[in-house]
Amino acid sequence: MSESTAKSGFSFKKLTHMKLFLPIVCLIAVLLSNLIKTPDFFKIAINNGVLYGYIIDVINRASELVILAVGMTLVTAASGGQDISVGAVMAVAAAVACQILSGGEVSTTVFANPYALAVIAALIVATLCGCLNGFLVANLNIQPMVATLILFTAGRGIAQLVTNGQITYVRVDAYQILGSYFPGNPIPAPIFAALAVVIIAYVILKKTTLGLYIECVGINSRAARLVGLNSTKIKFITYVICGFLAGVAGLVASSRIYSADANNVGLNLEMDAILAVALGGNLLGGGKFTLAGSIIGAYTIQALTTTLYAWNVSSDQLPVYKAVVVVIIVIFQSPVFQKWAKGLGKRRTAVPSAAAKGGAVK
Amino acid sequence: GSSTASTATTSTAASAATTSTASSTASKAASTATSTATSTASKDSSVVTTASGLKIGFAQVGAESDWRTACTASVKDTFSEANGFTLLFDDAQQKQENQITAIRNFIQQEVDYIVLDPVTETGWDTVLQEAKDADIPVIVVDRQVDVSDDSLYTCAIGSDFKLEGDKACAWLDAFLTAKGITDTVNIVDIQGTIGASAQIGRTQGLEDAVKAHSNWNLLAETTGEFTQAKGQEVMESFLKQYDNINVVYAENDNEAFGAIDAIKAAGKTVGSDIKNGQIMVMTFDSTKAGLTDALDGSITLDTECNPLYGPKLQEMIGQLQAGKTLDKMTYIDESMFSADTSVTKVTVSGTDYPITALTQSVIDSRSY
Amino acid sequence: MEQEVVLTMRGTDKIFPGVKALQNVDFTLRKGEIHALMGENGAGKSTLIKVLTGVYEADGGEIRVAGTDRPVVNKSPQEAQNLGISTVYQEVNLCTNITVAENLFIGHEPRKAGFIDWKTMNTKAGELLRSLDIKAEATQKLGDCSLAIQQMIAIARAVNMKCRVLILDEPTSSLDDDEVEKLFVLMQKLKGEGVGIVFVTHFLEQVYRVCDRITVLRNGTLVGEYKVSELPRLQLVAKMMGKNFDDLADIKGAHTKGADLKDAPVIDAEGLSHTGTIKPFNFQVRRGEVVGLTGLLGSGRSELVRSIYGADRADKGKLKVNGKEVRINKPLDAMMQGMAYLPEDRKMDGIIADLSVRENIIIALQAKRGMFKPMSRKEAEEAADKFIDLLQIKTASRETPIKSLSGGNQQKVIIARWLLTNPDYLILDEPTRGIDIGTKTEIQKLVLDLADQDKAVTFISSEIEEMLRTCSRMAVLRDGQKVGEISGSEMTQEGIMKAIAGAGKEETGNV
Amino acid sequence: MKKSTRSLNSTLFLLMITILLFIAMYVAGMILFGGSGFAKPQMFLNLFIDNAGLIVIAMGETLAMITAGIDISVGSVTALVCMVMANSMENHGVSAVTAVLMALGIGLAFGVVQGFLISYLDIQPFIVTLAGLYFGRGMTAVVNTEQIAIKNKTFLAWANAKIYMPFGSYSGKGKFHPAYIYPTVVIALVVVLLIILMMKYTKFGRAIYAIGGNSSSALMMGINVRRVKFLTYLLDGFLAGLGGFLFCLNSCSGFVEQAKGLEMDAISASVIGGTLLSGGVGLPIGTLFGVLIKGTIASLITTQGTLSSWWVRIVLSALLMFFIVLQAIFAKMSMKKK
Ligand SMILES: Nc1ncnc2c1ncn2[C@@H]1O[C@H](COP(=O)(O)OP(=O)(O)OP(=O)(O)O)[C@@H](O)[C@H]1O
Ligand SMILES: Nc1ncnc2c1ncn2[C@@H]1O[C@H](COP(=O)(O)OP(=O)(O)OP(=O)(O)O)[C@@H](O)[C@H]1O
Ligand SMILES: [Mg+2]
Ligand SMILES: [Mg+2]
Repeated sequence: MSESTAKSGFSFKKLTHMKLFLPIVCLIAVLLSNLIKTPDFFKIAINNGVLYGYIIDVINRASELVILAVGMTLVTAASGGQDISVGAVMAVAAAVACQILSGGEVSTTVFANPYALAVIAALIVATLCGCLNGFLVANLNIQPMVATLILFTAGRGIAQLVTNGQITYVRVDAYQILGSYFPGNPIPAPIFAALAVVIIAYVILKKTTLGLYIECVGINSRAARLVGLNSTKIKFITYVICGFLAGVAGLVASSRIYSADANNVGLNLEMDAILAVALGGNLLGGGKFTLAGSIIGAYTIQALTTTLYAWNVSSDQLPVYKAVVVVIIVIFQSPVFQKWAKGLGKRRTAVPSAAAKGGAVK
Repeated sequence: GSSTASTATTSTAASAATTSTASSTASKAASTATSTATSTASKDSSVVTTASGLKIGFAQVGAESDWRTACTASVKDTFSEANGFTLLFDDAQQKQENQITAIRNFIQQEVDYIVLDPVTETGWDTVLQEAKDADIPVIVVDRQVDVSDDSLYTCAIGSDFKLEGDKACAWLDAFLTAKGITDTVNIVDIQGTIGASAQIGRTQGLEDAVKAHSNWNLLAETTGEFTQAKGQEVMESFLKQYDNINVVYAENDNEAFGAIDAIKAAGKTVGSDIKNGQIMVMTFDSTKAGLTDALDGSITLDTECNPLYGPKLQEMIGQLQAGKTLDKMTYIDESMFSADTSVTKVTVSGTDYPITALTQSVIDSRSY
Repeated sequence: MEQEVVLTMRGTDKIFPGVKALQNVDFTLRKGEIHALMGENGAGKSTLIKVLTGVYEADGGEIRVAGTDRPVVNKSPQEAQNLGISTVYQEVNLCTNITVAENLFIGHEPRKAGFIDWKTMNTKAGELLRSLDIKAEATQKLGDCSLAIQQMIAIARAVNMKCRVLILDEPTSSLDDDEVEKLFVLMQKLKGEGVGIVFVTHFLEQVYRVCDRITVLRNGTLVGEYKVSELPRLQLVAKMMGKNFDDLADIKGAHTKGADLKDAPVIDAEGLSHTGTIKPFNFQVRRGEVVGLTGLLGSGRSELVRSIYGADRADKGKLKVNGKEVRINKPLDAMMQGMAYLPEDRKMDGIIADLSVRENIIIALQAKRGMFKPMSRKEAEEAADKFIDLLQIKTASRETPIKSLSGGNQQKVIIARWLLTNPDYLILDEPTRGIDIGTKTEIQKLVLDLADQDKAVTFISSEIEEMLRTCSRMAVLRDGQKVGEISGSEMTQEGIMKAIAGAGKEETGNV
Repeated sequence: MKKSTRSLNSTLFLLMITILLFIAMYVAGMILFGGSGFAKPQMFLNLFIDNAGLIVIAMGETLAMITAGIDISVGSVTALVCMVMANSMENHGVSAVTAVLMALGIGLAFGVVQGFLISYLDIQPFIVTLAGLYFGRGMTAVVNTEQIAIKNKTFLAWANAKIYMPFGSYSGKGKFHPAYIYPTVVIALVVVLLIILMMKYTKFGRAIYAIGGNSSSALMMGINVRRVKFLTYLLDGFLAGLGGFLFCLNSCSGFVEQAKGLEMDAISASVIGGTLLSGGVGLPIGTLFGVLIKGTIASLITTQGTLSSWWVRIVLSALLMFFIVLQAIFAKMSMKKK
């Protein structure tokens, strides 16, 4: 038996590798497709002392999405549902930060309050939004999508309430750093923000058992409770994290435009974040997750958008292409399709993998 | 008051001539309304609080921009309780179906007037018919409505977006002439949200002008969805594709901000000196933030789109109460702002439009 | 007399990643026979059945059914049903969100003018339930029934369909003797009607009571097909395990130490209760003691232990652990007091399906340690390997998701999970459900070993014999109430039966 | 056994609670805003008039959700349907009847493709329908980016055909206005009735519940899970097409931004009506009440009429939250009782 253990252990490893393999292939395929129309897509130049090029744009612009995707992955894994309020929470965080910095003025060229205060306050408010979502989902057992629908609609209203319905501008260089460049550093600052979030997330998942707990709760919360896990608390935590990260993303997005545009900061980003999670090979029904997959998914989505811009697709028709590419990617990733493609010789397709999955969940 | 363009105004301090008369005109209109509607208070007093207590339903698009917020504030301030009105305000959150619902609601509440700032131009036949059946006059503001039967609404007041575009292009023409530029001018258009009346009118204005000028070259048109972030993203993409852009025609201020950032990030400069490689940014709306950029020259021309409908509406309702018939369509006055003084007025279809020279005090006196 | 063959499988192969679950297996079923399919956990019994009924696609081999001359390929259970094969799978596979009646009739609901005739359906379901003496109502939601009842309903569903072949994969594992008896009567009746029955079980007595033939599998290969009369029990066991083994040997003799009555009880429950399910009870367990809980199906055995463990928070009464009164609000509190609880419903409460065997083993210990003290990878792997070895868990690797293990092996993983936490007090609710005889004996030994190591154990099993082998004392439950205890000389088959039936002495308070 | 009968009815119990809460809210509205016309019968009928399309769409959504899936493409499908109808009638002179057939065809096409991807390729419903959402919205822009007003005579005649009720109310000026509905309401209510019957009395309907509860069990009980799922999404797509048509009768126009976010309305209406996103639980009648509850909340805010734009959003969500939380608490209580 030990022999078979070793052998199959090896093949299983190969399988887990496969899990990230496909999302990576998809990302590369999307990027390479640019070479047809834009041969210098991968060209990186130094312009004005900073890196300049399409590929830099992709990585830079994907930053908020990456940050959101991290939170969304955890929420999805633990609760089998999604937090659709992240875009709105971004707007709230942006509004709070700008309002504090501008001291209530519509536009300011000097900080009315310390930068740190604004950042902390914004993150606290975003985290509180996460707490509300978490409370509704974990403690009251309200279904995630509907629980977060509340902040999804209210969030932008709250943001407008904070800014009095105005777009508040903070025209201070220091505020723009997070969305542009650290002085003297050629790499766009949002990339560092995303990187920091990813690294911290990895460290937390590595150094604590949060990841395992989340998976347990997401797969079988009844059993998780019986082995001593506090399902409620764990679900709650993931929503808090997600809210916090939405706050971070909101700060980055707001810094890019040095303003709080309550209506547009993070608009429709929740859908992209969910898509990123799925493109990364994660099940939206919860359970096992791979953070790396979601991150790759996020870059894939941004790569796709940038690509379509580079192809001069008009942005109102862009969704058509996006839809087609997404469908192709998910078909490509679908186990049924893979099986069918592999066993073209065999005529039979197997019974739904649902059978093999064994309905132990729920 | 009359409804000709010269007197109908706004509290926009910048429209130099008529500023101080605006509010008194409006209150006069209201008191006219009072005197005709209620037989008791017939003497012409300027005390507005004796107004008839009209109930007005205002179906607003949403609060999707500063501009809209200013518009809402103007209407709300005008039809305030202190001024003797009951205003029922509905925010449709940019959804037409919500607005239809709101109008049905207003009808059941038996309001005296419905003021509709429509989300879209189309789709009002059924519900306006219901309003008509209930004998409630409907005044359409800002955007227009496209209905099979014009009698479904009483009158409309709004911006002429095509004219805005025409004026901006006329300015560009005049500017180029003034600077003696005859070479090819490369223009990119960052459009508004596709399908929005403002986008359609402003794009049309530009496209017509491009056709009329053989040396104007429209490189690309893409929507920036009226937002700063999208404007920036679109401009980034333009800059990578074309290295000869002279003029950015941004269809609102927010897009212009994004475009300016993108231009700066690409290592170019913004300004009116297009001969020497500067990229000129033209835009619309004239919000405070926009004018601030216009003052320092980042934006060269900002064409106004006036949101302050309140006083004008009050005047119109007064006239309707007095039993007058109004023109079906009235356009609101709109100005143009530039810190560059090489052009002082432009002419479109025979009408002259002055360019307001921008100063800090102009900006300070604006309410939005 | 050679009976007519209704079904044959030839050269069946089935390969899962890392496991050859079936290799060249033949199987023949005749009309009107009860055919036992035997083998250790993970031998491939369930897989054979799933291949036959179209849940899995075979990697090789052919299936023939009487009446068709070409080999049949079942692509789905539906097609198998259409061929007259009706199946009760090992894990109860019913839908808990709909009513009992619907579960019984779904797919072939009685209809009037094309529309489902609910009245007829409920009446028919009621009749069916009554005829099988199942204590459930037709209009009740299935999820509200206990596992045993669900099992009976699954059987009822299968037999209610007109079929030529009936397959029962471990139907008796969660039933008590009465229910088993009812099932046998039913099986005999169907046999009389000419139905071929495939019967999987780990209970040898049951095989010898009702079966005509036995097919034995080992490690995914066919050992042989035998007439029951020609294969004595010991030989059967030897064929299954591939070695000689006496499952009847008395293991209790090995048990040396008993409980010291002077010790303070590890667990001392006083008037504990959970409204709606279990009435106030007193219950004590001492070090070195294995206390059994017995009673009829649904008598509240599971509920009693759940209220001790905090799975259902007790709303009245006191609980002392090692003499100290403790408040247990949630399972973690109980775990911190050194308790461990092996739940009865493996699928719903036990396994965490998508996680690996390793993760399933360490999860309880990890939860106990807390979030910030993760076990190192090495530590976890060692722990997993130790128990895979100790309990002979058959798995492709320790990283295999637990859901792809055979039922019995999943159970072993859950046992390993709790042993790893090194508890002082173990609650084992049906720990040997679905476990093969070899391992069952191992587990019984293990329980006694634990007692020898001064641990306290509460043992629940529907198998009285097993209880007798392991328990030193038993509490009797009836209708959610503890009605008495038996020990010493009363600890015989009859003694227990009597106690359950109501002759046991009434609860006197303390024991 | 009494215990179990009660727990079976927990879904019904929750439905009763939902209906009672709705009635309570409506009555509260009548008391608060009776003077503003809230008590008029027409105000109540407006709930149906305004939401006829949504009701039909939400029915489809409920079906998808009962299979443990979701359909977030319905808003885009509605936009596409409206645009295609408007464009073909106004710019290509297509007759109203043909346009309706095109609308239903579009719905069916979405149903077929999405159903196939979800059931036969096992792709997650959320992703498939998210792609559908993108595709529908993008295609709308491809068809035409302008706002098209429908002026087709037949179509407008349908849209404006009031059906008067035998009751009504007196206006402030003392004039009697009979209450009325539009044909859309009749169609929507017929659809609701048919779906209720289908879910309760057909094999297909019960199979939907079964696969939503546990698809692998359903498979082993001999249900053709894939086919049932496929047909469910097909029907869902069809209902989206039909709902889009009703929506179009209400708005008589086509434009790119139409019906944005309608999917969230459909989903939340289903959930308020007691449908679980995790599948297996849900009643069409509950969804109808979900729509009415959302409509009433919006109506209360419009009637109140003095909130600023942002407060509208906040209060709207707060009321929604209040409702959902109340429901959750009742649900918890009924669980506890068990
Ligand atoms: N879906 C699956 N994926 C991978 N391996 C599987 C799967 N199902 C079963 N196996 C493996 O196939 C082998 C046979 O399993 P099977 O369930 O048929 O055993 P069994 O004889 O029914 O055992 P038990 O008595 O425990 O039920 C086991 O080693 C198991 O791990
Ligand atoms: N999930 C459940 N929901 C509602 N009632 C249940 C549930 N599980 C069990 N019951 C009921 O609770 C009572 C006690 O069940 P319990 O599981 O404790 O019995 P038991 O003695 O352990 O018997 P067994 O485990 O053999 O079914 C029974 O009437 C049973 O029907
Ligand atoms: Mg088995
Ligand atoms: Mg039990």
